[in-house]
Amino acid sequence: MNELANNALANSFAFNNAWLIPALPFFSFLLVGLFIRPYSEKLAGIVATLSVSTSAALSLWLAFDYFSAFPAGAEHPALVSWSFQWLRYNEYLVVNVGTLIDSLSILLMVVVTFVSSLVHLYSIGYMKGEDGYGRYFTYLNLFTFSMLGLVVAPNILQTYIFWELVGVSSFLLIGFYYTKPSAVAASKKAFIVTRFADLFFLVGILLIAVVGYNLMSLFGVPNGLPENVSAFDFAFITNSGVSTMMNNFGILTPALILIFIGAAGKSALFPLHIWLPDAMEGPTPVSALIHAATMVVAGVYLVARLFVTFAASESALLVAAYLGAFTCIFAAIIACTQNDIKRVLAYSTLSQIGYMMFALGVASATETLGYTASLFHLFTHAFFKALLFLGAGAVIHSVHTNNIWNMGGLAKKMPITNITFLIATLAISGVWPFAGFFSKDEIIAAAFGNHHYVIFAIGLLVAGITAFYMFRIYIVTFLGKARSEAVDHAHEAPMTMTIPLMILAALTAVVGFIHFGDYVSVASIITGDATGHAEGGFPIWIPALLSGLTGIGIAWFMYGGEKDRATAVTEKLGVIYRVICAKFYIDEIYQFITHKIIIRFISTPIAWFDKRIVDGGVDLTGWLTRRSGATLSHLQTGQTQTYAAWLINGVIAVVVIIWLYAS
Amino acid sequence: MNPAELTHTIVFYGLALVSIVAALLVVTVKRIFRAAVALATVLVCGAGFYILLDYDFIAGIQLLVYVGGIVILIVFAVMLTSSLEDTEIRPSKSRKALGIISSLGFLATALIAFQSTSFPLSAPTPEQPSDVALEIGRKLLGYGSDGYVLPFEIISLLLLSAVIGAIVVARNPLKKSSDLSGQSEQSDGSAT
Amino acid sequence: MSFVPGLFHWLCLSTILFSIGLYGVMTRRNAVGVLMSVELLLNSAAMNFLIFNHFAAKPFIDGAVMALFIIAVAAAEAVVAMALFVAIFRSRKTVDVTQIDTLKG
Amino acid sequence: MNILNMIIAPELIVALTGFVVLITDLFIEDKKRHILGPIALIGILLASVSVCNLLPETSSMFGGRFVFDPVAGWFKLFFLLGAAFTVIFCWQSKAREKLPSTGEFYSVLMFTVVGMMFIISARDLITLYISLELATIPLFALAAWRKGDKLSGEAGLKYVIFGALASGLLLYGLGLLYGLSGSADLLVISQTITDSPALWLAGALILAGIGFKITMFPFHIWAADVYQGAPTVVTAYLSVASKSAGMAFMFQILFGIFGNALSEYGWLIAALATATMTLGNLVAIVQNNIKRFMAFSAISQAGYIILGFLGPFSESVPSMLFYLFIYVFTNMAVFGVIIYYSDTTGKEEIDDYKGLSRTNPAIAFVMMIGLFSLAGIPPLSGFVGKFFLFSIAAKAGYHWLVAVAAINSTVSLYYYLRIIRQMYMEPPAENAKKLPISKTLALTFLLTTLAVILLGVIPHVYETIQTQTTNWLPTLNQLP
Amino acid sequence: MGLVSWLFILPFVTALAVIMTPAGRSDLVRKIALAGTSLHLLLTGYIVYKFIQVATFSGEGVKEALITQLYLVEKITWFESLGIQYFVGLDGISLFMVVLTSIVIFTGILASWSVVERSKEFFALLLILVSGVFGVFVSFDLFMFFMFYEVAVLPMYLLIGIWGTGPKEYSAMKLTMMLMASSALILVGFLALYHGSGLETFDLIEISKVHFPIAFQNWVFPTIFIGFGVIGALYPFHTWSPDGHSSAPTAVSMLHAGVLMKLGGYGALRIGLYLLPEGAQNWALFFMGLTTINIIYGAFAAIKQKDLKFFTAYSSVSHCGFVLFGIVTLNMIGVKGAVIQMFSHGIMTALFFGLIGMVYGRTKTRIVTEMGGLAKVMPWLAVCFYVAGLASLGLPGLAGFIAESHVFLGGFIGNPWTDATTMRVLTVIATMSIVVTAVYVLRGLGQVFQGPLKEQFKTITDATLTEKISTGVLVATLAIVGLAPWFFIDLIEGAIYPLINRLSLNANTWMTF
Repeated sequence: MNELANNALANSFAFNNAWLIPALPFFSFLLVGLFIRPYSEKLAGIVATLSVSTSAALSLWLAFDYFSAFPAGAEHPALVSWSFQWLRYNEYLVVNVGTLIDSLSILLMVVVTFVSSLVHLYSIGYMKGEDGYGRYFTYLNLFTFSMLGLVVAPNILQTYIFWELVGVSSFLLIGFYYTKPSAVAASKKAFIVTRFADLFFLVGILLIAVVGYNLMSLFGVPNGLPENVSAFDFAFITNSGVSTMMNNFGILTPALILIFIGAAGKSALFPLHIWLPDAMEGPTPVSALIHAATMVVAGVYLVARLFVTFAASESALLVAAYLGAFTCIFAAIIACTQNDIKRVLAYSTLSQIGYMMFALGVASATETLGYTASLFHLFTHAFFKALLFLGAGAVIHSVHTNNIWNMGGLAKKMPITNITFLIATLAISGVWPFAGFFSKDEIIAAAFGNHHYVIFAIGLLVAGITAFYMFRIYIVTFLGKARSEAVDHAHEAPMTMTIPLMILAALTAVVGFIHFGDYVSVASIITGDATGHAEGGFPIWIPALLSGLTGIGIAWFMYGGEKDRATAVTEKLGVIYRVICAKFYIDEIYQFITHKIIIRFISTPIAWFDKRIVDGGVDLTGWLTRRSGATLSHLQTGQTQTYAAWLINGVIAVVVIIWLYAS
Repeated sequence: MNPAELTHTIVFYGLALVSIVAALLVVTVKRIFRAAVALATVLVCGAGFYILLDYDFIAGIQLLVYVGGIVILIVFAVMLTSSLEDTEIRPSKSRKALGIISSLGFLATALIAFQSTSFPLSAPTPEQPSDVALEIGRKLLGYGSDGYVLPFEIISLLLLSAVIGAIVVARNPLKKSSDLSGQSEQSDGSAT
Repeated sequence: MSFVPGLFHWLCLSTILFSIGLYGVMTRRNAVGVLMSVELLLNSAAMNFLIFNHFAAKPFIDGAVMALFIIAVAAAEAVVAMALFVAIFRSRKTVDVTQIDTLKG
Repeated sequence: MNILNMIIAPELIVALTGFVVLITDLFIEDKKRHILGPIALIGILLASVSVCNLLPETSSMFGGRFVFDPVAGWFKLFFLLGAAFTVIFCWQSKAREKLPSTGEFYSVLMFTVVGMMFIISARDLITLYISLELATIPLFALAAWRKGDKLSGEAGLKYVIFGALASGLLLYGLGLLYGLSGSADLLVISQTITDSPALWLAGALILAGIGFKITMFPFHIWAADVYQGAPTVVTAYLSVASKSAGMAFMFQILFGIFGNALSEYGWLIAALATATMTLGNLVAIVQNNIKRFMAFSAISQAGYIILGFLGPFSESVPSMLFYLFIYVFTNMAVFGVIIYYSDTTGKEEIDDYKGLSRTNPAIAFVMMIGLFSLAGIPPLSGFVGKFFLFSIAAKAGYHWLVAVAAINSTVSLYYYLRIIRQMYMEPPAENAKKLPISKTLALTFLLTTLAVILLGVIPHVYETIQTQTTNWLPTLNQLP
Repeated sequence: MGLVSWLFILPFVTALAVIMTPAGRSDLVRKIALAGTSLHLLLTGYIVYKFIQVATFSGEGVKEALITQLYLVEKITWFESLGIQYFVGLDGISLFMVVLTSIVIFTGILASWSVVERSKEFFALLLILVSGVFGVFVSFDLFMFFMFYEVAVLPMYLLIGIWGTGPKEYSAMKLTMMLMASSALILVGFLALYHGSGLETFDLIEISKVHFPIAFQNWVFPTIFIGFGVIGALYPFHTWSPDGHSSAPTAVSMLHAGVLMKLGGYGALRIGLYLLPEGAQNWALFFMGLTTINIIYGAFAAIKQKDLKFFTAYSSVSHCGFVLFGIVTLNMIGVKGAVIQMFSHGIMTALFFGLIGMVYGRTKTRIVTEMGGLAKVMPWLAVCFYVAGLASLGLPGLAGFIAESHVFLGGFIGNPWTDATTMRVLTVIATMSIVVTAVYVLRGLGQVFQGPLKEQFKTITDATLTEKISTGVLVATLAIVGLAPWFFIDLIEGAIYPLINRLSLNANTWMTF
């Protein structure tokens, strides 16, 4: 790392107090939450938005400084700009809370702050008139703070801490309309499912930390690491010497799988995805921010952060790949049958995250293209998915219903929303000029490059299905004739809502052309250089684009014309359609497991057992003493002569006992 | 066995027989007055035993105090508490059994114990101190390390308090108030 | 065993008298009867002292003095007991020990 | 020779007070009868003063027949204290608890105190037995003092029969001891007796005598009925002074005669202590009459005191004396309230104490402090006393016994709390009103409560007893 | 009297002052009690300040120490023939506990502002109970320790019996009986220690210099651990806690769950672990199994509870399981976690019970299903309730996480005397409790505060000033401990080094920290 770059960065304002980026939302959270909220709601909104936008500007500045110090293509070091010792378990297990700056964290910081400030702006309009307006912005700021804290964490325990805080703020935001029982249930479900996954994450951390601690206490600090490194620090965990040693201890793969389950829980991969669709109960900007751009990608970020260790263990990445691919295809199929606009977008998010996860999964120590592709897709997806959600929000805001079948013909009524929604739909379907095309194409290329042909095929298929269900909802909501009278007095969203839409639309158009590989990539162990772009070979983008276009065609064919051919097709599918529509009854299975088994067969018997047996035992002793007291009291017969007998036999008894004892 | 020992043994067994029979009568006879008489005979035989043991002074005291005083007192009590004729009802079967078992049990344990312990017999000095009565008198009032003047004083206090107690308890109240419970007793304070 | 009454024979005598006294205390229903059995006990205890004095502590006469005191104590006891029986007879019209058992439980 | 410093002075003073009270009773009319109480009190006070200035040294009279040593001194103080409280309660009770012929009552009481004082100072069988009888026979009469009342008569009857039988057995035992050792002097006996079946029989018989006096397990049967039947003032006296006399007698026998054999028979004492404690506590749970309840509580307390005989004597004698000292105060505090309450309201059942804390909180507080000290709750002195006793049992290695004793004191807490529940948690009966209390009684309650609280916290009391009585046992054996 | 003695004399004096107030003025009683406790808060603060000045808790002398280093010590002979002294002092752990108790009693008095019926006796008994607790935390003489322990336990009977609700006599009696029976076990243990050590003293520091034989330790350690475990809600002996807490008035259950249950943990640590290391090693695995059941059992039982107080009682059974679990991990991190958990759980439960009392004061019901949507009418209480709930499920940023992370880490690191794999399996089972806790916390709070507001609760008012201060103080403490743990952690660490050093003193392997 050359000196010039280092000192150029050393005196850059942004780098030195990078801690301001997460700190600003935190201070505004405290300020708004405690003081401003009770007094004026409007001011709360403004202050919240201002703080997040300043930290967005700061992170842009930091990105500029960083990449000017380490130009594209060069090696991007991970620098801890500021940290202090928060908690000291013992001398090898120390938690230094601080900010770690490298290309990955800058990418996430930019995305999070940018989308969050847009959502804040959008919410000022969307939430006007709702009660708890101030409370909403406080939660939003808390969320942004915890997300940023998670992203800049230099050690895995700080990640876990902010991981939990993100979970709590999502719980608060989902349950914002707490008078609605369904919102309360959804927030509870979200928190408990993520908490369940965090359990595995915590056990994973403990396992790695303790083994690391044992290694360090036996062999000392591995060379090349600073003296006061702790077993929690990413530098220690991702250190190649350490991971090989852990591997031949045989605990690396189980630990990483545990951590991956934690990531899967937060990013709603297959078995733990049930909470995301229900999370739509929260206000739409929340879904846009949390369930599109930021929180759900935390899992991807974590796997990316530990990519080197994951690559060191053979099977961990494979698990990620196959689970990602399955979620991708599974969610896409369900998305085609949903009628609630936000549910469709939720399932589409699930499938896109499946994309990112299996992109990481297909990458390996040698072939690191997948890593770049996944992060590129994360970057682009954040923008167009946020746009889709905000667009849907605008639609719902004016039509006051989520069901796409009583919308229709909104294009004329809401021109800006229509255009921006169209751009986003094209982007996600992978049509050429928009961002989705480039990132999705790169993922498919990476899958093909690493000879994962099955996953490659799934990728292609899902690209088509995505295009199909996206255009299905576009056509049904915006084109065709109005299906309910609510549509008549629909009106264009106010300025504060349309500006973010337009900005996002512009971004989705432009961002595809960035040579992402030069900025965000990880050096492959063998070649040493980062393979940013899929070189030469068969141009993968052609089949990808073709499947996208066929998807659009089918959608147009089924929903475009007057005759609704769609219902015909669904009858033919019959029972299959009903199963997909009911989301494969996964929710009912969970419901059965949690309520029936846990409540009925575990906690009730325990509560009963506690009341009857353990409590009974105590009462039994009480009863026993009283009973023996009563029987003994009957010895006092009142007859003087029996008393005399007692006395004499007492003497005889004592003599006999002494005699027995003496002999 | 020289003649003195012979008479000694015969008298011993004779008296023993009489006193045991009389004792059994005391505890079993139905009419209480007859029991009192039987008690008197037991005590008289007791005095006889003391003479055998060469303690004729004690025998005299026994006859005088025990038979003369206490038995007469008991006879008074018998007359005061019940008419001469009324007979006592038999103790219940189980109570009698319990009594027999316990007393025989005690007897057996005591005898086995005496059987198996060798008592430190004092050397059989032929002559008895000149006069037991004189010796006892000296002991009773002696101040020295072997005197018993202290118990002598204490017994006097004991007898005094016993008599006072007996008077207070046995005094019949002046007023023939029907309600004998303690409540009414208070009104007139202690009858002098 | 020789017929001449040694220490063991005397002890047998006094213990027999003692046990008869015990039997009397346990079975006599009339309070005065019980008192008589108690007199029996005390008398056999006094005899016991004299026996031991005669056989085990010949030159000294502590036993005899004790016997004297026992007679005195017996007298005192008899006095108190009789007073009590008279008082009870007056209030309950009976001295049958088995019927006087209101205090129990 | 100044009368006050003769070592027999205390006994003489008490006997003298007895006579003085008896004679003044003859010459004053009915109305002025209430001055007899103060006279008795002054007598007791004088006697305790003379005991106090005699206390630290050890000396003997009558050629070693009568010995005054610190242990005897402390025991005499306990007897005098017990008697003083009894006199005060008898003197202050006006209505239901008023005893007939108080003059005779006080004098007989004085004589029994003299008897008790002689027990601890006797050094030969005859004095020991006669003083024990002096301490017991008049109690038969005291128990039946209220001759009109059926229950008091029945109590007296049972007490007479049981007492006579016990003294018969004791006498038989002493006879055997005399036979085995050939002499009547305790010192000679303790040096000559060897382990033999007859000795075991003698031991058992004497144990019967002791057990009767301190209500130990197989011989405790009489206690409940007599405590309930006798007038409450006498019950108080029985439970405190008579039990201390029993302890004095047990000291003389176990330390005096069986001193060296005691450690071998520790298991017997442990067994008897466990039985007494457990039986006393268990049966007390189901009692309803307050006097009968206190009888069983007294039985269980006897169980705790016997623990002292297990341990090393240099430490156990002071602890037992300290516990007795606390026991006198605590029991008298509780009995005082019982007597006062039954005197003013005539009720003796536990449920009658309903809501006492609302009607007169001070009395309820005194009762609560007394009961908590009996149960052994810190920081009261009952806890400190029990702690030292248990520590002796632990030192002697009987850890299981300490566990049993501790569990027993928890069970005892249960039934003491039953009364406190009645007083503090139940609403008072409708017609309950504030009860009048005389100044002297209030002063006595104050004194007892202060003693119960301070005795545990202030170390000097235990320290003085400890310094004076640690090396008591060796001195016991070499006096001429 | 030195500074530290004032810790337990001040509440006692306030109690006397409360009793002395004239009958008519019941509001004066509350004010005096509040004045006394706030004065106490200042005193504790001053003592902490003095302690930090004089104590060294991170120098190198500390790491190898074998004997607890006490500060601000006062020693007066009491019964010198038996070796009993008035021995009072402070080390890291007891200082921490003193701070906890001082805060809890201050908030407790505030939370019971509405007690009017016989308030004089109520506040007097409460203060006597607290002076007993302070006495336990500062005394280092076994006799004094035991004396204060029983003084702390007994007022509970009257407090629950007179001012309680529901089956108050039954639960008061059960609670007192079980705690006194446990003190019987402790008494046996103490006397065994006193006589086993051979030297004639009850002084904890002197006795700790003696190395007891292994067989002796093997039976004394379980006696003492179970004796203290009963009040620390060890598994089979915890049944008094649900009944006791549900029928106790607010301040009493705040004090009891918050502070009295910590006596168990503190005693097991100070007496059990410190004096009997080998005993602890042999019994560690057994008690670890028991405490793991404790944690899971309490959590699962809490799910089913309908009554808020039962719900919190079972949750505190589960959290107290963490304390005992931490102690039997026998390594520095685990034991440190146990101490922090004692503090954090103390504050948490005090907050919980305080809030339940306030909610009950308004809705007159504690049954969860009867309430709903209360957040709309009492936002302050709802926020505090959620903070307490989140702290109890171990949300980072609040005290619960610091303690639980220590305990889990301690469980994972293990110690040379117990087999590591079983220990790790048990720790994983214990970690599962964070999910179950989340389930029952959110279920309970969701039913009470979220959902549609019922008709009859429309007119409820939010927290009054006193309630705001008391809940505010507790929430602030939770946040401070959660956010800035570094300033008090090494204070505790310094106090735990001697305990851990003694563990490996005679064992073959030297314990790496």
